[in-house]
Amino acid sequence: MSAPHPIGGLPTEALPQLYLDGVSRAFDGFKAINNLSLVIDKGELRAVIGPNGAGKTTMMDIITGKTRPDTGQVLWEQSVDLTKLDEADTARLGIGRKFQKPTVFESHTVEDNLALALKADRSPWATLFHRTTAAETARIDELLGLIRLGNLRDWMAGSLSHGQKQWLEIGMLLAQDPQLLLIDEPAAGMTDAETMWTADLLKSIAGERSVIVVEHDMEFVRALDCKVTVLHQGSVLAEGRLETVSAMPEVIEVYLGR
Amino acid sequence: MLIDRRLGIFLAGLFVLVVVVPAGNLWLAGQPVPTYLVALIGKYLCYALLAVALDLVWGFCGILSLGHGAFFALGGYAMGMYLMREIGDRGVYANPTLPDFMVFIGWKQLPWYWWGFDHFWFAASMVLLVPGALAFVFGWFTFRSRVAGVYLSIITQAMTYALMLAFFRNEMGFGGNNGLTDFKDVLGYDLGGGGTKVGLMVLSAVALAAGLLLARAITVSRLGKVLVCLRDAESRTRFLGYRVEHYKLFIFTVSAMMAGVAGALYVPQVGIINPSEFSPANSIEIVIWVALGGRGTLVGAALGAILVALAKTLLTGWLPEVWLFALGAMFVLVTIGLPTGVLGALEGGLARTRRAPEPAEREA
Amino acid sequence: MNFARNLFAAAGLATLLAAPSAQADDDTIKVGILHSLSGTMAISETTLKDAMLMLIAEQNAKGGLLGKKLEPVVVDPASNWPLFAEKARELISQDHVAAVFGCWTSVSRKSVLPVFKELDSILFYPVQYEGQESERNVFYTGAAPNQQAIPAVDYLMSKDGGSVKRWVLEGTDYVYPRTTNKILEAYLLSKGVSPDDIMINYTPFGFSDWQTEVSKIKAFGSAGKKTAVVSTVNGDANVPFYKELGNQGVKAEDIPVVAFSVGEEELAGLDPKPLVGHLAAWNYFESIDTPENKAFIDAWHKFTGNDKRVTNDPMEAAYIGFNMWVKAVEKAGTTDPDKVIAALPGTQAPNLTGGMSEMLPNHHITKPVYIGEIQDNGQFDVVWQTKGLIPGEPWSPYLPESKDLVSDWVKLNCGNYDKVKNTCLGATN
Amino acid sequence: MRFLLRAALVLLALVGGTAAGAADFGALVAALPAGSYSDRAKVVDDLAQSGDPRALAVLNALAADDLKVMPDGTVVIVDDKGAAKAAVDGTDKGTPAADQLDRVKVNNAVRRAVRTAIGVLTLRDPDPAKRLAAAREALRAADPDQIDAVDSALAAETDPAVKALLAEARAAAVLKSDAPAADQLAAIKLLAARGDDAAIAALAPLAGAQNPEIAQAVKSALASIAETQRLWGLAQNVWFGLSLGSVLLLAAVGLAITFGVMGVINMAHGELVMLGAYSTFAVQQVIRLHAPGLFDWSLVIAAPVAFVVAGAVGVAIERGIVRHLYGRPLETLLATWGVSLILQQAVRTIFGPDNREVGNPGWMSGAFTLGQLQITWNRLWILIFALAVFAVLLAVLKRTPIGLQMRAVTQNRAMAANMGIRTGRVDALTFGLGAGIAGLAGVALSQIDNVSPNLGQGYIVDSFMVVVFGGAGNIWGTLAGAFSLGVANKFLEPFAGAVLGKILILVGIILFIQKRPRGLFAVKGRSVEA
Repeated sequence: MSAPHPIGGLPTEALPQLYLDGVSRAFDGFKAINNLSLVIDKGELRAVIGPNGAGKTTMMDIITGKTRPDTGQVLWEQSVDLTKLDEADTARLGIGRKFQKPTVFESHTVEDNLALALKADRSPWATLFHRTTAAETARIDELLGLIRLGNLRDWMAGSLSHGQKQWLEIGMLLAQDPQLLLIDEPAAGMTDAETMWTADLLKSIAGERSVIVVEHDMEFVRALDCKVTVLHQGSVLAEGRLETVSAMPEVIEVYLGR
Repeated sequence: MLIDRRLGIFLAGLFVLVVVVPAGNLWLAGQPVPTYLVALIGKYLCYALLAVALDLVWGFCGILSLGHGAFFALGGYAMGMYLMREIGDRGVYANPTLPDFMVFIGWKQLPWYWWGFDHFWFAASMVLLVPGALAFVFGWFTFRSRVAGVYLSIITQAMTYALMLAFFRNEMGFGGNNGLTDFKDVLGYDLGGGGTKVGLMVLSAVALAAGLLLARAITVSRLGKVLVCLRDAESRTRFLGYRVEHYKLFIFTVSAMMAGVAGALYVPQVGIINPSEFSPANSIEIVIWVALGGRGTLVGAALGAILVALAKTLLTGWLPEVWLFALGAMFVLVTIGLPTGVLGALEGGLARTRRAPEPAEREA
Repeated sequence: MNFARNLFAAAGLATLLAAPSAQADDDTIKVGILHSLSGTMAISETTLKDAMLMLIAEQNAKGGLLGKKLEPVVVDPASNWPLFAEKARELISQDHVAAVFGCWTSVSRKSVLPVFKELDSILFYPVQYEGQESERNVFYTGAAPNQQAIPAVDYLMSKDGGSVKRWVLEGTDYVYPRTTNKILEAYLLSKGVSPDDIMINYTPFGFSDWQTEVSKIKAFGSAGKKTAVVSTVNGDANVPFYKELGNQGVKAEDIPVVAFSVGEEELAGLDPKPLVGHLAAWNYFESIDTPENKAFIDAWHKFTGNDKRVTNDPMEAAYIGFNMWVKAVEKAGTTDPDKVIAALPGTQAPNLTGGMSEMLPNHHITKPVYIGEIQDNGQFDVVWQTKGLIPGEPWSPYLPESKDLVSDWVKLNCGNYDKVKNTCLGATN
Repeated sequence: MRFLLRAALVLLALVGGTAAGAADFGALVAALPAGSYSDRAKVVDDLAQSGDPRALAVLNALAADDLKVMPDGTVVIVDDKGAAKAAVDGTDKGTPAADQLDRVKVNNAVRRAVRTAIGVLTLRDPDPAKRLAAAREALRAADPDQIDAVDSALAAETDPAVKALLAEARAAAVLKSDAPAADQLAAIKLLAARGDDAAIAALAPLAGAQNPEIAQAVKSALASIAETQRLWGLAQNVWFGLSLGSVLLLAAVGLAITFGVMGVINMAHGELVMLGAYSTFAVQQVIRLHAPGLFDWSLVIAAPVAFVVAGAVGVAIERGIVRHLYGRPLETLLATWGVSLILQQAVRTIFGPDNREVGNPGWMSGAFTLGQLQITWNRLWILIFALAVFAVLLAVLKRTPIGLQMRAVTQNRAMAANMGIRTGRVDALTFGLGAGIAGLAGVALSQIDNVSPNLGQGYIVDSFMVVVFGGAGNIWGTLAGAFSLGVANKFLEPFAGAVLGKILILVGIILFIQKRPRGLFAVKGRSVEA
């Protein structure tokens, strides 16, 4: 319906991992996403900020096929039309998502949580007759180390602390071995130390994977030290380094201003 | 592991039953176990298998089916049709092909959907296929369109209610309100004979054991874990790339087949199958067995079924005038007093850490 | 633990249920009462349970039977058909009752039949039914179709009945109405009624919204021919049916409704004023003025401590059946089922309408047939009755499949004997 | 002796009767008790033909079952005080004991004859209402012998409505007579214009008339009537549907609160409805015993009683049981099922297992016609009642502070609690409200259905269907659901039959939920999507 917005600083040589153009979605007349366009490069780390109701969650819903956009196109690696797929498809395609409220499988052990997330055949038959392999165990150990839950592998996930659940969920994301990670407010409810550590973790992930982080916590965003997209009323208000955008009057007006 | 403590104990109990009852009924002097008791136990065991089937979908997958009685009844009808054909020309009208009720409503030849039921193997396969097929078709649409929670429960109820009305209709050719009855024998064995009764009861016990083991095997497999995942956090499971609807469909169909088997074993032991088995109240009672025994524990479900059936048998005989008070009070007290069901209460503290946090919030 | 539970359950069952047989004292004769006291059928069956208790009490007052007291054993099959079979088995093999009085719906009777055959006991069935059945172990003291339906139709076709030309057969969709209507249809056609003057309608159990059905009846009744409705609507659905008839102004003078399952008890739930003149066909009405009936009604009021409690036809059937059983036991000098079954045919017992009913070799009895019109006091006013008593016929001559069948447990020892083939069909017993 | 006397009188009467009304009145009256019902009907006709002024009183007495025979064979009219007066000359016969008197029994045939006779005798009645009734009677009777009487009445008639009806009555009679073809054709025309069941009844027999012209006219007349009736039939179905819908709405709207809004799977809902019905019964009993005059008000009195009774039980259930189960809605199914068993058995023990009579007050009995639409008063009032209840409920939820609190608690319990709302109290009240409304439903249902311990069971499944079909948590959805299911059902019933119709509805619901997994009026937006 509308022409693609000019996007500042897109390195022309890199292939976009994800490409949203003129995407809109309304709920009962309220436009949650309004003519949104966004491009994420392979391996890019991108922070998305914006006030409540700016459409961050809906954007993620659209990318992961949970919500169908009314208009606009969403392309994966310039070929796959994500608007045709549902959550399971996009997940199998290599898009991992972490919810705002950490959701892990509370009645399974930490280990099972990771095991269930591991990249593998997801069909009922496969899972029915599945036997755990040494490779899988090794990968699980590795992840447990990475998210610092090695000593809790047999705990019920339900009994973990909030922060630990955050990490476990990130761990499950990594276990999926996705190309793109969508991460919704990872720092929520973490100590400063944990926050910083999480930021490092994400930066280390970026590079071979693309990462989109939605966050309120400016400290955290600054720590990420990456390109920032400011969403407002369902469309891109500004894009660039945090310093640059946070200097823009309109951004201050809608967001930092308060 | 496949056989945990509670399952082991229960199976042992079943085994004792399988040894003690036939001995006591057929061989021991003075018949300490009366034939009446044999038929009764057999009936209870069928209920138990049905309860296990429901627990599989409700306890582990969060699908509260208020229509499981339908699968039970369909399995029962499939077996009943075989038993009807077994009667042959021994019916009151001595019609070699047509069951009495068809002669009675003036039908001239056997409707196509009765063909083949004179062969046991055919009937036996129908016992699995008919409920399975219904569950598959119903589930295919329902789970794909993401019907969940009470909406799912109520349309399963609508399903069994519609089937009940349909089977009431005499034009359906299933004996209408009277259903199928007056069976003579199964595979040549006289249904009146004590030996046959014992045999059927033992068969029911074996079926229950097999059902429990199968259910247990499913729930401890990774598939079982995925089921718990989608019970507790469905969308998370989707985002991990699991096709939730396929899993639900699988377990729903398996459960329906299990219910069908229970029904098939039930019919020859009670001697009648009729549309009231489809009534929504019956299906609700199944849910109550499971909840009362302990949801999500398989063994608990079986136990619940047996306890309620036992209570009914005793109360209707002891206090025919007021037994409903007792039964009602029992349901109320168990719900409030034993949130983890009878089994949970029995296993005490053990249950609390093992059992899942109540997923009901998410469903409602 | 569960294991313990299990054994307890089994052991518990064994002891609890075997208990009565263990201490079966020999100075009483046990009589089983198998009527639903809860569930959908409790409405009708509870009364019969009370009636049986009264009859047994009276018999004991008279000194019991064979010098022993009668001991009623009441169970509640809870309107659940498989439970009927289970309870029947319990009564016979655990409580060792000498005979069972019970059942109302056809399906409950069908459900217990195999049990009575297998354990060779006696069932007295006190309700009008569709016939097409005659079992060695069952004695049918209610009306067979030829003792209720056919006479009712005859009356309506007569001049006094308004010489009806056009018929609506309205019934609940189950076997009794289906069969009765089949018989009536065949009968009407044989009487030269044209097929398009017959309308047959079925509704589900407990049907409560009769608007469409009743307006259909009115439309059908406005073809310039005298029209009547023959209702085999089942107990529960009758109240809304009659309420709708009353409100839509279907007057008995224009379109009379003759019912086979509406008696004093059902009317007790209704305001009879709009229904005056609608009919019922029974073998007994509370309003029939005979000394026996008066005594029975008084006893009933005294027993229930409620002089509003009405009496009805199935109660009379139970009364006849019980007295026949008593006489047969006295004749046989034992309660041994085989001897009693042999002794019953030919036994006579007074019915409440001044006649003497007899148990026939086909295990049905002779009864008078009365047509009553509803009065504004909720009672029936007899407007027609058969001359003498009609013998019950289980096999209808108007149905092709049963026209050749007869039942005779005395000479032929067969419930379904084919007159043409001269053989006893099937393998009954 | 007495018998002989009677027989003689009968003969006399019958002879006289054939001599159209010339017979001696006394003989006719004396002949009434004798012979078969059809003889009696014949005598009644003759009484009418005799045109004797005293006949009307006798016939009315006969219809009211007040005509009795003294031991000496004299026919007397007994008034409600038991005073007997000779039917012929009104001489006082004192007050004989009831068992001294024989009834002059009537059956339908006699009643019909009496009705017709009274009609003939009241054609010239001063009261236009009576004349209208008489004219309607004449139309129904369509008796050629009445043509003269009707003609004279027509000549004298001033009231247009009565005149029109009389003309049609005459036409109907003419069709039965051997009047010349021209008259008959005119009559056919007149009746075709009337175009209702009565017209069909009069016309149908002539469809096979040997005169082709008449047969043709009748056929086309019948065809045109059929057409008009088909259209009216549609309207009638809509009405039936709305009426059924109103019943469903009443049964379900309480559940829309306890189940839809609070999320309690309240299996005892049906029993709460039943309690309402029994409250109505109890109220009527008291009125019958102590204040019969108030009977027409019984329902108005019963409504609040039923609301309080059911509501109180509801509060008790909530405080005693449901309160312990919030967060475990599925457990409520188990507990409330237990409660429903207990309530059923309790009612069975207290009131007995059989049906209880709940009478229709005068203003809820009978029906009126709107064009050819027949509308029964009780159904109309129930429809109005249902809508009223719904409106009030809506007002309570939307306009009152307690309603606000209810919505607050059901939407976010914790937040509401923080804001100082006593959630426990609100829960109890909400559940009580739902239960009370169920009680009101019971009052209405007692007018059209059994009042028995099973009353509730008949409605529970349908109620859940309605609430879910409409969309749980949205009482507008319940309204829409109830009426759409009702109308759909009534349009299916005529051709599919009651049983199949119901099955189709259920299948329809299942398929519909596939399309809209959250019912007709689903709560949309991100709240649900997330």
